[in-house]
Amino acid sequence: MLQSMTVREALRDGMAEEMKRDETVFLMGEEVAEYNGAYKVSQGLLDQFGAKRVIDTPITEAGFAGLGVGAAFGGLRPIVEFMTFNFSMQAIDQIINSAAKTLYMSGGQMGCPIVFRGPNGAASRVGAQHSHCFASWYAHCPGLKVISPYTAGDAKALLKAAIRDPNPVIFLENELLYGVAFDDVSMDVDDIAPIGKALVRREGKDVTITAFSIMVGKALQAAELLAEEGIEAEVIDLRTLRPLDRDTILSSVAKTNRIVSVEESWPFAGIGSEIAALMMEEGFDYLDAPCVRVTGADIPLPYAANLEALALPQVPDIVEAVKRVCYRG
Amino acid sequence: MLQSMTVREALRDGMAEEMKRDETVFLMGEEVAEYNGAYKVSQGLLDQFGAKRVIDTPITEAGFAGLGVGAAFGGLRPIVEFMTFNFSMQAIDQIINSAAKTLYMSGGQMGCPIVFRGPNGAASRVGAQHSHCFASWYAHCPGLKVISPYTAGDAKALLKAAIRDPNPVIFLENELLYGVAFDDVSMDVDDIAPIGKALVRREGKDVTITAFSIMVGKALQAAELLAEEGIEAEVIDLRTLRPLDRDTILSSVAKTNRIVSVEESWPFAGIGSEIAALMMEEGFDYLDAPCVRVTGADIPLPYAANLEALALPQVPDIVEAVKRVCYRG
Amino acid sequence: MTEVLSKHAVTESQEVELAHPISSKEALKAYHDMLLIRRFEERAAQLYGMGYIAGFCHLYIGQEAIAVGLQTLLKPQDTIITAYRDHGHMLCSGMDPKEVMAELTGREAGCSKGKGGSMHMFSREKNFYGGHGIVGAQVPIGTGLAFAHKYKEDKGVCLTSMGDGAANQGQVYEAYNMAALWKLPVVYVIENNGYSMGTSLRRGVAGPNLYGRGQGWGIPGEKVDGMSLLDVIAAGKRAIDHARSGKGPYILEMDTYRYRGHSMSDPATYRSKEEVEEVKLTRDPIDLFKGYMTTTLQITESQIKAIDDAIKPIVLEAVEFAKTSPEPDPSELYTDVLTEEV
Amino acid sequence: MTEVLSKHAVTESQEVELAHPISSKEALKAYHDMLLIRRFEERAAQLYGMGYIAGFCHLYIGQEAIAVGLQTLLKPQDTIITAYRDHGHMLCSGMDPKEVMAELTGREAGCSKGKGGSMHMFSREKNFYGGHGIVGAQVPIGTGLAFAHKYKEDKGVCLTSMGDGAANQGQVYEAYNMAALWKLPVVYVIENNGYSMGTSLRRGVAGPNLYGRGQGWGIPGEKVDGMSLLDVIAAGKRAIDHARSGKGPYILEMDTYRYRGHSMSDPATYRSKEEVEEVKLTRDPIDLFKGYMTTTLQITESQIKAIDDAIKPIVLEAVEFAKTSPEPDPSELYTDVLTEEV
Ligand SMILES: Cc1ncc(C[n+]2csc(CCOP(=O)(O)OP(=O)(O)O)c2C)c(N)n1
Ligand SMILES: Cc1ncc(C[n+]2csc(CCOP(=O)(O)OP(=O)(O)O)c2C)c(N)n1
Ligand SMILES: [Mg+2]
Ligand SMILES: [Mg+2]
Repeated sequence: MLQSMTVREALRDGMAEEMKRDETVFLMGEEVAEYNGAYKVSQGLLDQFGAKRVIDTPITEAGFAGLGVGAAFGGLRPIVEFMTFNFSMQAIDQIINSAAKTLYMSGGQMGCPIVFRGPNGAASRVGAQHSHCFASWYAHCPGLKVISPYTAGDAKALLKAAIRDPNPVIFLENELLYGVAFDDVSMDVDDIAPIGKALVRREGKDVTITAFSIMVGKALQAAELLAEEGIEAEVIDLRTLRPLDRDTILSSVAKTNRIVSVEESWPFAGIGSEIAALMMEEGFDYLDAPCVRVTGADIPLPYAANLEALALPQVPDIVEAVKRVCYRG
Repeated sequence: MLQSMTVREALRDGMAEEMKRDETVFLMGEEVAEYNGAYKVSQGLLDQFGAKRVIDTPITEAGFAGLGVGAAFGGLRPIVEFMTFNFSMQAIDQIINSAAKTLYMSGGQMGCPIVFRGPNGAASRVGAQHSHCFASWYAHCPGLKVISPYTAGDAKALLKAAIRDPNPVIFLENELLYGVAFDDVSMDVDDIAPIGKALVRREGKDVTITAFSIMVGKALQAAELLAEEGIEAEVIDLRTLRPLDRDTILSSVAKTNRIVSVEESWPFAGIGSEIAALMMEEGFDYLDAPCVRVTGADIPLPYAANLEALALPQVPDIVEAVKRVCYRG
Repeated sequence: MTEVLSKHAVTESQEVELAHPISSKEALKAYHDMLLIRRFEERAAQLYGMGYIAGFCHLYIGQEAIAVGLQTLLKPQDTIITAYRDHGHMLCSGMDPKEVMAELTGREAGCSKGKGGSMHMFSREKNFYGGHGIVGAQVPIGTGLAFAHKYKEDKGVCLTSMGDGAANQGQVYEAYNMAALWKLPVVYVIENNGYSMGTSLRRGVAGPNLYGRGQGWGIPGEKVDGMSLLDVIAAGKRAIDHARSGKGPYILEMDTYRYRGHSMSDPATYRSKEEVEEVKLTRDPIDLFKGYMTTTLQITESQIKAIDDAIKPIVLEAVEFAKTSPEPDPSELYTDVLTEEV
Repeated sequence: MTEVLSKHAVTESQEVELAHPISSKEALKAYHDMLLIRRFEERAAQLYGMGYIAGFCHLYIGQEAIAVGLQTLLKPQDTIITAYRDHGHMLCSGMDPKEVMAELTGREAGCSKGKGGSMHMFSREKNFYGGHGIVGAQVPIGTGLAFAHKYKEDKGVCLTSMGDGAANQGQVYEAYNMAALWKLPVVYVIENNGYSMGTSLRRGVAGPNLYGRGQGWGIPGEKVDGMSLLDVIAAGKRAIDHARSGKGPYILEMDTYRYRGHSMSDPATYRSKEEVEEVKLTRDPIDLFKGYMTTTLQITESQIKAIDDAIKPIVLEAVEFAKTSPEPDPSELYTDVLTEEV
């Protein structure tokens, strides 16, 4: 029984269900309580769970991220919202050095079940400081799990999985998707999606396109256009970036023999670079053409409408890249 | 007239020469003045230049990195030492959001001539929090230049170039190299090395090995061993990671048709991933074998001597990877 | 209404200063600047509604006396830096309103070539150093500008503005520490408008006040009625003199209010209509100063009306310019990432 | 020698407390623990010299009264966290010295399985939460442990230690703010040993003191003679009672001294031999307490000698164990990166 709702509602429901299930789960962040979230993702949670469990913090990212880590060490399961992930840079030492590394340094004693979540990457016209995509930075680091869902159903089921996970999880949302509805949301409170599994969102035999978050939508649109030209693209929604589901990607490429990776962020040492390395290491013999990356421009994101559009990957860019990898056009 | 000295001395001399040349250059950081540097890199600079230009800071990385950025906006040329780059995570918002992005956001007005320098990556037995390699994180981000030298000569000539550069430069040193002497140090105060140019440190026809910082030494050692077995490896010292010298790498691979990348850090979305992507995009037709990455283990660095050695790339790992890419052994 | 924390803070008698706080000419200029900010931003709000401006847009309306009052005290070499709520500071630093509005609409003629937008305005020429989007990050940067003043021995002072919410950020106290240790010429201006987005002061700020939080670092501070241009000028003078004379940093906590939501998307339901109306009615900085001008300085209604009339076309021209001037050339996409000059 | 900043800080009379500060049995235990730390670390220094221990190794010698004194006040659910200078805290929390020494030598039997080393010791069982290498980072984490105490309503208190250098880190003040706003049961223990590596207090810390820096956030603080076990216990009791009773955070600035260099590689030439000798001679925490035991508590020299004698084999056994026990199995390389349990 799947239902339709927006990503925003799905995230809220996911948190609410887990907070109901487990008393130790709480939500903290800037404006998450009385304001119901800067982007209204926590709508109604304060009313439902009270001020003990839905907590407005001051603007002190390092402080409250560190406080969350301590609370997790102390036996709670914090969900820490960054108003946007841009501000996680202020807290990133606590995320990497405290949350991700301490389990190992303690020989397995200091589990840190915490979720850091919030919108990641470009929104719309908010400029360079507010449009940073952290996918590759976080996915670089062992000790973390990194998730970046596309649909509402995944947003809910993966957020629930993240909250239940005993490890620190980075949960990268997308502001532009918050208001988008998908009809794939499970209402079964026990449904969680597996962390570390990609999903083939569209089957195709000619080329594989990998994407995550909002770029999955653009990849699917590109696939429709390509179909009109006789190219059947298989679109993989990566969903989890660490651990990356290498098997799903490889078996797709074993079939299609071509691959394009799409992401909105900068090219250098990005997710697409890692996919290229994966193809080198495990997919080389499948490839009929070198893989191609579609990425954001290698610049801080500009404010001007026309420049912003040029800087971010658009559907035609994906179409063109696919044709290139298929030696067409 | 090249001279022999340690990397430590070369870095010190590089700073001293530039401070002499340009009154606006100053050095700040924890213990850089009276203590002469935690690793003695700034030995003697306080005596030579006085307390106005060699400044001990409190332990406040975000604060003094931000202060440095402001000083750079204000017309000075700060050299900001992180005692180790691990602590740059506390300051990384100032590095990325303030130093790297502001020029673009201001339409070119706010140039930020600043050097962030210090030891990066693993030292010896200092554990996970003190052994983080930031090469791929910083190289991911436009608005920065990222340098990571190997020899003393490069350390000096590239640091001088970095200080003269009008942009924010990340200068990644290596603690284990500080005490190593090289006989390639120019004493000509006007000699600077070009940022963005890799260097072929050993010529070879059978395989290309790329590396940077301390791994160049390991790659050269591996090359010697390989030569004994009849494999002539060309070793490229990347020197600059952003902008990466794609041309030097590509022309080497055009000759050798095989490539192994070596780095000490984690594999996922690392420098080796980017090199794989480069090979896909521009070197595919040269390749007789898929490229191979040698990287650190995908774990926080352990303290125990045996585990630490297993976690970091060793010469035999490089030898083995080269043989694999050469389909030998 | 000035509450002084530290004895060292006040050197001259406040009364003497207040006897002739401002000349008529200066008053007219200040009134002009405050009104320009208000009218400019009212129009900007309209342009936002019409879709010409996008993303974030934080209005300064209600807080005009602070930027304008402090600006009157600056010497040519002095520098200013603030957060994203920067249009007011930008305008009174003397920037052409056309360029400011064109930045809001993302046009090539904007002061940041359209690349920065509302939050990221700069003018090196006017010594205005932005325009920063990360709450609190401008505070160490401003401290660094002060460091540069001292290093260059140019006798300059840096005014570093922050909000009440920003005053919780740790890097503020890292900056305080260095500024106090090294006696840097910086004035920290806390524009306390009572809210950090939807969080009222009492919910986010522990302790009795913000001007006193520097005491642990030996930094004097005072609370100032930020709605009173004269109080801003008087306290600003004390603070700037202190900093300029080599005594180190100084904190001014400006008691102020923002009339609009945090940004254009904020309906501001966390506070009552009455609260807002009360401030507008009793504490509006422009009205208050207008009263002072007419009663104390004997400036006539018609002189004032002349300013009102003069501002209208300036703002309309800025609007027209910002609507019609071209977007950046696509070739601008890859420029300004790195520079060859400084 | 207790300087109290805030009136709210002291509820009970100090005299009453000091009348019976410690029983003879408790005194012997405390003396044992202080001496154990000292002898243990003296041996650790030797092992370092011999190459058995590598990397960083920060000795606690000189500061023993703080960890030991505070430990006497803890309830079973209370938690402790500190920075990298953690052997002392670890030992007096009741950890087996063998496991602590084996961690120093990087052996499988070490308390962190040899994966952490000197800076990264933990014992969940003893409620010791580390052992953190990033200066200041443990302060928000400790505040989070306090948050968990309050959330779980277990009446626990978290003792969060930091150095004088750490007290400049911005995140300390972010933590203060939340702890004060939410009245979290946390005691911030500033172990002020006068130096942050080679930087003496006066060169790194602006303002008159560190215990008073919480005042801007409404947090009471006191300065304590950290070389006096009795003063540590008395002030610790006030602070912990305050926090446990729901009144929120409390700051103790412990005036102390480290005898050795910052870490094993530091020759500590930034201070004079005389300075060090003076402290050793006049303020040594173990000597001072021994004096108190013999004069006031009438504990005999032979009772004390029995402890001295008992400690020697414990330490020697730990050394032997740490030298000979095996390194981690190579298969441990990839374990503990992620966990399946919590
Ligand atoms: C580090 C960081 N965290 C969060 C935000 C999101 N944010 C932008 S403005 C703001 C409120 C700031 O309030 P205040 O400092 O009082 O300034 P005001 O808006 O009232 O001028 C927040 C939370 C941000 N931009 N940067
Ligand atoms: C964020 C950070 N910056 C710098 C360092 C390097 N460092 C380690 S200890 C130390 C001095 C700390 O002094 P203090 O807080 O007084 O503690 P003490 O060593 O005296 O116990 C420094 C600078 C670090 N570990 N973390
Ligand atoms: Mg505010
Ligand atoms: Mg200290």
